[in-house]
Amino acid sequence: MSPLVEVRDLCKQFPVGAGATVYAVEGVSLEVGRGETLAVVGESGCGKSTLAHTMIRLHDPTSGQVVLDGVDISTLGNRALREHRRKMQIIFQDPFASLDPRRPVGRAVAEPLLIHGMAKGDEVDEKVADLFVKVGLEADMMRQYPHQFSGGQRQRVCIARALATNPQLVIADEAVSALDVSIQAQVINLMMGLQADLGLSYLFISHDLAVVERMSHRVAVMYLGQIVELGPRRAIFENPQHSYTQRLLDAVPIADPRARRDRPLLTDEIPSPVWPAGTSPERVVMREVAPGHLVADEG
Amino acid sequence: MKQIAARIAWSAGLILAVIVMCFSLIHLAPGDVAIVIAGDSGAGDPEVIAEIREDLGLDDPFLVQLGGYVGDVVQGDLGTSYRFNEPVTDLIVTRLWPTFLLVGTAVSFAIVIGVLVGVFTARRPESPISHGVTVFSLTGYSMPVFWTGLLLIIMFASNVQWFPVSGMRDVRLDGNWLEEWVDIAHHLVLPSITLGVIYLAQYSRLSRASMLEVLQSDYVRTARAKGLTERRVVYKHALRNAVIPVVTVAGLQFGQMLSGALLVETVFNWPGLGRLAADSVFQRDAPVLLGILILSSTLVVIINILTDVVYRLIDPRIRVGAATK
Amino acid sequence: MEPVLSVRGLTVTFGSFTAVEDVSFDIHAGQTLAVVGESGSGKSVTALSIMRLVELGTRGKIERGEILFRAPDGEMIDLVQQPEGEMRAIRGNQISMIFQEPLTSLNPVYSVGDQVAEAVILHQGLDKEAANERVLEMFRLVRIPEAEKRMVQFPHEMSGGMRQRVMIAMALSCDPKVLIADEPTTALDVTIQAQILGLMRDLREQTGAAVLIITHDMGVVAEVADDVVVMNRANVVERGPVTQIFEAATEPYTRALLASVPRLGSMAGRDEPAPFDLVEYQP
Amino acid sequence: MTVPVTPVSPEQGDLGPPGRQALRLFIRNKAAVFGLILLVAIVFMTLFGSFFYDQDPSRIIARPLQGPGEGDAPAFGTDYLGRDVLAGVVNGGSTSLTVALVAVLLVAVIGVSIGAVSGYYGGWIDVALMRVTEMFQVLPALLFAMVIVALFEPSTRSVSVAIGLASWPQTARLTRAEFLRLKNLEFVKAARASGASDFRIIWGVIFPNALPPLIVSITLIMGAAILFESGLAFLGLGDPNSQSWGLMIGLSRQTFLNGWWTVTFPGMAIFATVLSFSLIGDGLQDAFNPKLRGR
Repeated sequence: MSPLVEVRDLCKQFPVGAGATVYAVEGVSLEVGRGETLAVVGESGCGKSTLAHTMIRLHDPTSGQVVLDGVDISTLGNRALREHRRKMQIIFQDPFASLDPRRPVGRAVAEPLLIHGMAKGDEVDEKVADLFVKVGLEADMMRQYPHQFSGGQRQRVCIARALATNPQLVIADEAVSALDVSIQAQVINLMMGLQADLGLSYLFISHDLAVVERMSHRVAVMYLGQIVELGPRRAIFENPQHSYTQRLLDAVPIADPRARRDRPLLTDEIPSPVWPAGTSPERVVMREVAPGHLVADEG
Repeated sequence: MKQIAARIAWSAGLILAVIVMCFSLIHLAPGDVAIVIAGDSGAGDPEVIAEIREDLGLDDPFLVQLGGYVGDVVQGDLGTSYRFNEPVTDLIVTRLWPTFLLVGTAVSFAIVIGVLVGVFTARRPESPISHGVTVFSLTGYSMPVFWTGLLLIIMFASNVQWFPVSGMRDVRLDGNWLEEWVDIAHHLVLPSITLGVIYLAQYSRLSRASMLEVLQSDYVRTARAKGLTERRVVYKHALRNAVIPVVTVAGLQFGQMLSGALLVETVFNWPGLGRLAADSVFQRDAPVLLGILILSSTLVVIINILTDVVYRLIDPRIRVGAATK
Repeated sequence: MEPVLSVRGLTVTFGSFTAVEDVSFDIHAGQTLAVVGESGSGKSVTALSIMRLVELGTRGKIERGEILFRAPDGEMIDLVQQPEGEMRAIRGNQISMIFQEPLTSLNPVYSVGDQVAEAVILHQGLDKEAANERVLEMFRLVRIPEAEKRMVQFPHEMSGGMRQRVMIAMALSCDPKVLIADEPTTALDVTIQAQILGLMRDLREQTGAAVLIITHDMGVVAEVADDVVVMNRANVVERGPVTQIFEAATEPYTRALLASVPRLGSMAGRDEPAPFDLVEYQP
Repeated sequence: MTVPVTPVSPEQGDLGPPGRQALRLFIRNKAAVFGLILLVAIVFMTLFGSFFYDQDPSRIIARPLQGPGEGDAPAFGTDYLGRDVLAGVVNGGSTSLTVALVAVLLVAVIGVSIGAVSGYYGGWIDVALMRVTEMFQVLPALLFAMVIVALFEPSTRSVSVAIGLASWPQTARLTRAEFLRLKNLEFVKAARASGASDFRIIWGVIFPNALPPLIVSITLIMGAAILFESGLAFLGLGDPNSQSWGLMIGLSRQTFLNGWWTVTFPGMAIFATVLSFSLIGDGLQDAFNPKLRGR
């Protein structure tokens, strides 16, 4: 069976002052299989969020393709694109900014149903109520306003909104990063349960390797706009090949006081993805070290 | 440097656009300038009218007139006043500095006192003085400036004669330069208070709000965590950040201030640009009006650029060339 | 051993809201105490109360309790009872603090060198030149590369990691007895976090200062703490040595919290993802 | 598994929709309620005042320049021609209020559409629209309005249009700033990702959230428009055929030193009207933004 999403050589550049360019996403290729979670990890400015936003056309790609269920959506016009949008939905990081403060939360969940003409009249409320129950909220909460909810509950509402159109792909853009750990764990469990029930695919964007390790099937490591390592979760966590992946894993504090490591006193910083006029990043070359485990060559 | 140059080039384009717009507005509006100039004496005589039209080139195609005007303006020639039959440039230049004096005094008074009041009340946000400032700021902003002026005249120039009723200098005075200046300053008090009070109201409120916000900032907490005295925290760490919005607003409001000056000059018979403008409107003296519109727009643009420069001096985050990689 | 700082029965209120209730703990020289809790647990208010900054800039009020600090002459003084003038001599000098957001915690309009020098001039009475020497020394201590060049830069010209190093340099510039770090690495990327945590541990060993670290991250706690205080809803839930908290927590809240912490390596050997095995906790 | 609803902060507890919450805060604000009452009183006086004080403001009724209480003078005295100042005050508001209302409608329509399109689409559309806005912004508003009024003959219509044309840039900039801020918020992105059209996002999602600051600003512009109108009338550029507070003061300019009441009372009427809008605007600001109260 073909993968649900295929991203081919996707590039996204933003101009910044004085002719310089941000190479936010540079030649990224990846696939997300059906019912699979692909995690994209990396540090701030590595382009992981831009990748997600470009994939669902919140930005138009500079070049490259995004093939969703056999259709290249990277160049579709607005009208044609709308039809395909229901197959992919997104959950954002900030539970406070992701709901319209002036409308009851039920409206947020109903909106995609109305846009796509998937329900009308009393049906809308029924479907919204079903979705609320599905994400562990009570149906009558739909009449309340976002400020009456805690961060974890809001994120549940956002998940309900994302599920409203029966999507096949849900992109979670740092969706649990802003939550307290106890809430984070509950939301992750919920997402995994929904995946099992509905056969969803997740593109899970995160900077938190410990969370990624728990919930992903495959992992892509991004650095300065490019993927430097991509493979099954176990291969990435148990046998990392790229020096950046190794550094990232070494840096994660482990919640076990007996596993303390001595840290070298480094002072290196994350380089900037801004390139002055006339310069551009060098493309990495990927090499397969094991079935499905790709690593960028290091010069 | 490059940014400033680009900014100046862009501003020149902006002023050109303003010239074209104002010129078109005045020349395409209903009413015949020639009839106005001919005045009561010659208005009935078609020959006189035709002569005037010929003289002023009013029969040329509109674009030719516009082109000619723009060309003249670039060379510093704003045409000739219909009314005074004098070069507009000369007329304006002689009226410029009284307006500068008035606006400059009013704005300095408003900024300095406004910021001091703002800082003082921000440190005691619940005190009666602080609430008083809120009330003052609302009333100050709501008073029509010409009315304030008249009331001040009634109170301080008529009931008690502390200040002169109008004008910029006493024509009877024949003294040395110092006495001249004292005389001008004496005349300046009421008009500049009238104009300044609106802005004092706004700036004290604005700097109070800005100060309150800055006092909640993380870097003020850091300054306190260092063990600095409150005085140093407020005047060294908070103040410089708090005046940034005040400077921005003051710069942006310069155009408004010219409008206010127009009314104040009318009330106090202050021999500035504003009164020239008001008189020219009634006399339909189009060249003078156009000249004043162009000049005041240019002044606004220049003040905006200067504000930018000051802003950059206060805040290194936008200093030119500061963002070295 | 006598503690450097001993908090006893601290209660802090904001109007009718009690942010910190009856909190007690001790901090010893050369040791790191972590106060851990989720948002709203009162951990940051506790830190600000020790500096007596909770009454300055926020509307908090220390209702009850003592904050005993061992002054350089060996006497224990209660910080709660100190007049503001005395507190100013202690703040940034004997007890100093670093914060979560190094960008907003530095004044944008002054150079970082001047901001560090300010504390040195104030507390050590150095002149401008000597203060700059001291700043340079501190910048090198916190391993800021090209220290001379960095001194004249403004905060926005530096990276997050460098800014936090500046904050640490500022905090340590007067050789404090206690360093309070309020979520010092939360705003930083994980590789930079590792550098800063390593630096802090190194500096603690060099200076012998006591460190109070406030964090929500159990991973950070496990990395740096000797002792742990777990807070929830304004109260201390559990306290003890770090290994005891992680391996033999007795309170249900602590155990529920630990169960929801993702631990790197916990999935080793498993092919499929797995949900968290959560522990029910009823407050 | 069900999660109980826990309010995020005790202050925000049970307050229902944000609109109702703002209303409640507004009603609790004494100054704002005073402003509202003042405004209602002024509007009432303007609409129905002549029923209660039936005097023709343009008729000469007594000796000129008699102060309040002097001889047979009415309550607010007489002006330089012997007309009743009180009658002028009672009847002078309708021009100011009409002009301000029309001007503000114009400002809202032009300013909001230009600002919304500019902020939402960005790019060259934004650049072009903002350049036009800037052009209007560098012209001193009063002077610009005076020229327009003088060119097209003073009338209620030309004065309203002139004030509207001179005042919209501020609203356009505010709307643009709000749209720029809001369009990158996640709930707007979520609407876009759900397939909502641009029209729906601009007017259905962003605009309602940009409304609070716009309402505040429009209220304050209403006050400014009244000041603007009275300034023009004072200079003699109002509608010559209608009674107006500004005109009364303007006409008394030569004689006010002999009769303080001829300028004081009409001025107070202008002041009270503008003040009522300032108080209401201020109260709305606090009600929409409880965190910033008192700033």
